[in-house]
Amino acid sequence: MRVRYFAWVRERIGRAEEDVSPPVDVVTAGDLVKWLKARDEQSDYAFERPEVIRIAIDQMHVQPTTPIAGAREIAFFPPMTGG
Amino acid sequence: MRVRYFAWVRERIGRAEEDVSPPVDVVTAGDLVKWLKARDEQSDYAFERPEVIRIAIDQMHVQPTTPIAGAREIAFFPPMTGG
Amino acid sequence: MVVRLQPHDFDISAEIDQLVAGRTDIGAVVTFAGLVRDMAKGAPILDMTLEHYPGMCEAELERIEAEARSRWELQGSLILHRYGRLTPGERIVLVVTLSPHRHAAFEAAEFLMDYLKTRAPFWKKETAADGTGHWVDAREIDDAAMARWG
Amino acid sequence: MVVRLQPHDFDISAEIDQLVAGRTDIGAVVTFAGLVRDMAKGAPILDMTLEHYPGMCEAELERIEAEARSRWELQGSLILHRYGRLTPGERIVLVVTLSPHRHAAFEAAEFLMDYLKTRAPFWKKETAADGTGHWVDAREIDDAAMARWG
Repeated sequence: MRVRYFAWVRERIGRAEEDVSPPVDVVTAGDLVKWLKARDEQSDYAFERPEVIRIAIDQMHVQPTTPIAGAREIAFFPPMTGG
Repeated sequence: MRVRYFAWVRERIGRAEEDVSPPVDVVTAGDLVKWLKARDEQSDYAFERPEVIRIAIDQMHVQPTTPIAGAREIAFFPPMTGG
Repeated sequence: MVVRLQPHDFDISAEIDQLVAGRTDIGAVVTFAGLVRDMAKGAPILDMTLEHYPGMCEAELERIEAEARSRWELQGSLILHRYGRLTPGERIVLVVTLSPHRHAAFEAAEFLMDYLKTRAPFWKKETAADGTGHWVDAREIDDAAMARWG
Repeated sequence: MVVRLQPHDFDISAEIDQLVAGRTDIGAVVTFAGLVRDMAKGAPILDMTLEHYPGMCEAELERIEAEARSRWELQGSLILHRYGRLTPGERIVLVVTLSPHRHAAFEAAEFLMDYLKTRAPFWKKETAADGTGHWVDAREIDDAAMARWG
């Protein structure tokens, strides 16, 4: 599954996107955050406050409790500041 | 004192402005409406519903109870419909 | 803070540009433009003539603008109103507000329009399809809109 | 109903003209333009870079616009947002709403801006006077502004 990062999440992780293959016990978007966070130092820094991270699955806003099964693209980013 | 009329008040009276010299017992703007209304048929028609007539003294909105002493210009017109 | 009455049309971008004029401290620009609609009370109209009270109109619009300035943090504003004959689709009025904050700009623009509608001495006469002229009635909804500003 | 993302500037009059395009049934046109301010949290900024999520941005803005259409009687609307590097005084975003009634046009424009601020995937990074970059923090006031629409 394709994972994308934006703004300071992207900067902290050090890349804009990647393909990941999480284990089967990663069921929800929130599980994926925890799994990514545990990978390495940059990811731990990017997700240091998981509660502020916003998540989109296939370009729709979702909650951390949303299951990721079937998702093609999951994005992680800070609260938005457009307008 | 100069009196001015606008919109359908002007059309009904048949002139845009005139100089009038009301008697001393015409104290308020409302008194002036009554005095003008009593003059002739056109004025009676223009002021047939005095309660809808708006009044300005020296280009400021006033109430019928406002005294007219010292006024240079008094205007009568229907409720406004700009914008 | 600008008030202008004129018979001719205006360009919204040009009016904004003049107000902003090289400033870099403005965060929000709200504009309202009112247009002549082709129907009145369900019947088509050919045109509309706007009568106004010269002198008082400018004075009243300036009072309305001063009131808006005292209520909201405005960095500039414009009230531009046309008079004379206008046909459907033409612009009648433009209000522009500039503020550091969008909510203030929105509220002030709506306030200016609500006050203008009920206090600025303008009167509209519409020409119906049969050529007869009809003075537009003041709408109670406009009084209600103004009343909510307290 | 139009959504557009672009790096280059826009002309407000031209955008309005395209939406109105010869129609004579429109009564009210409201526009909101957001500009880059020269100060952030009391300190001057040199420029700002807008990052966005291509694809989701357009989709989200279209969802926001559809929501506005379902709530108000709109005859047309535009959401135009720039991305890339912008300097103080430059336009960032334009919202336009067309309606027979001014109150609907005002409310819908403010709604579009409130929703856009909190739901459209854009992020601003400002460059301070010393050349360092700082991501703009989301403001709680924007969440509160959106919450009032229920």
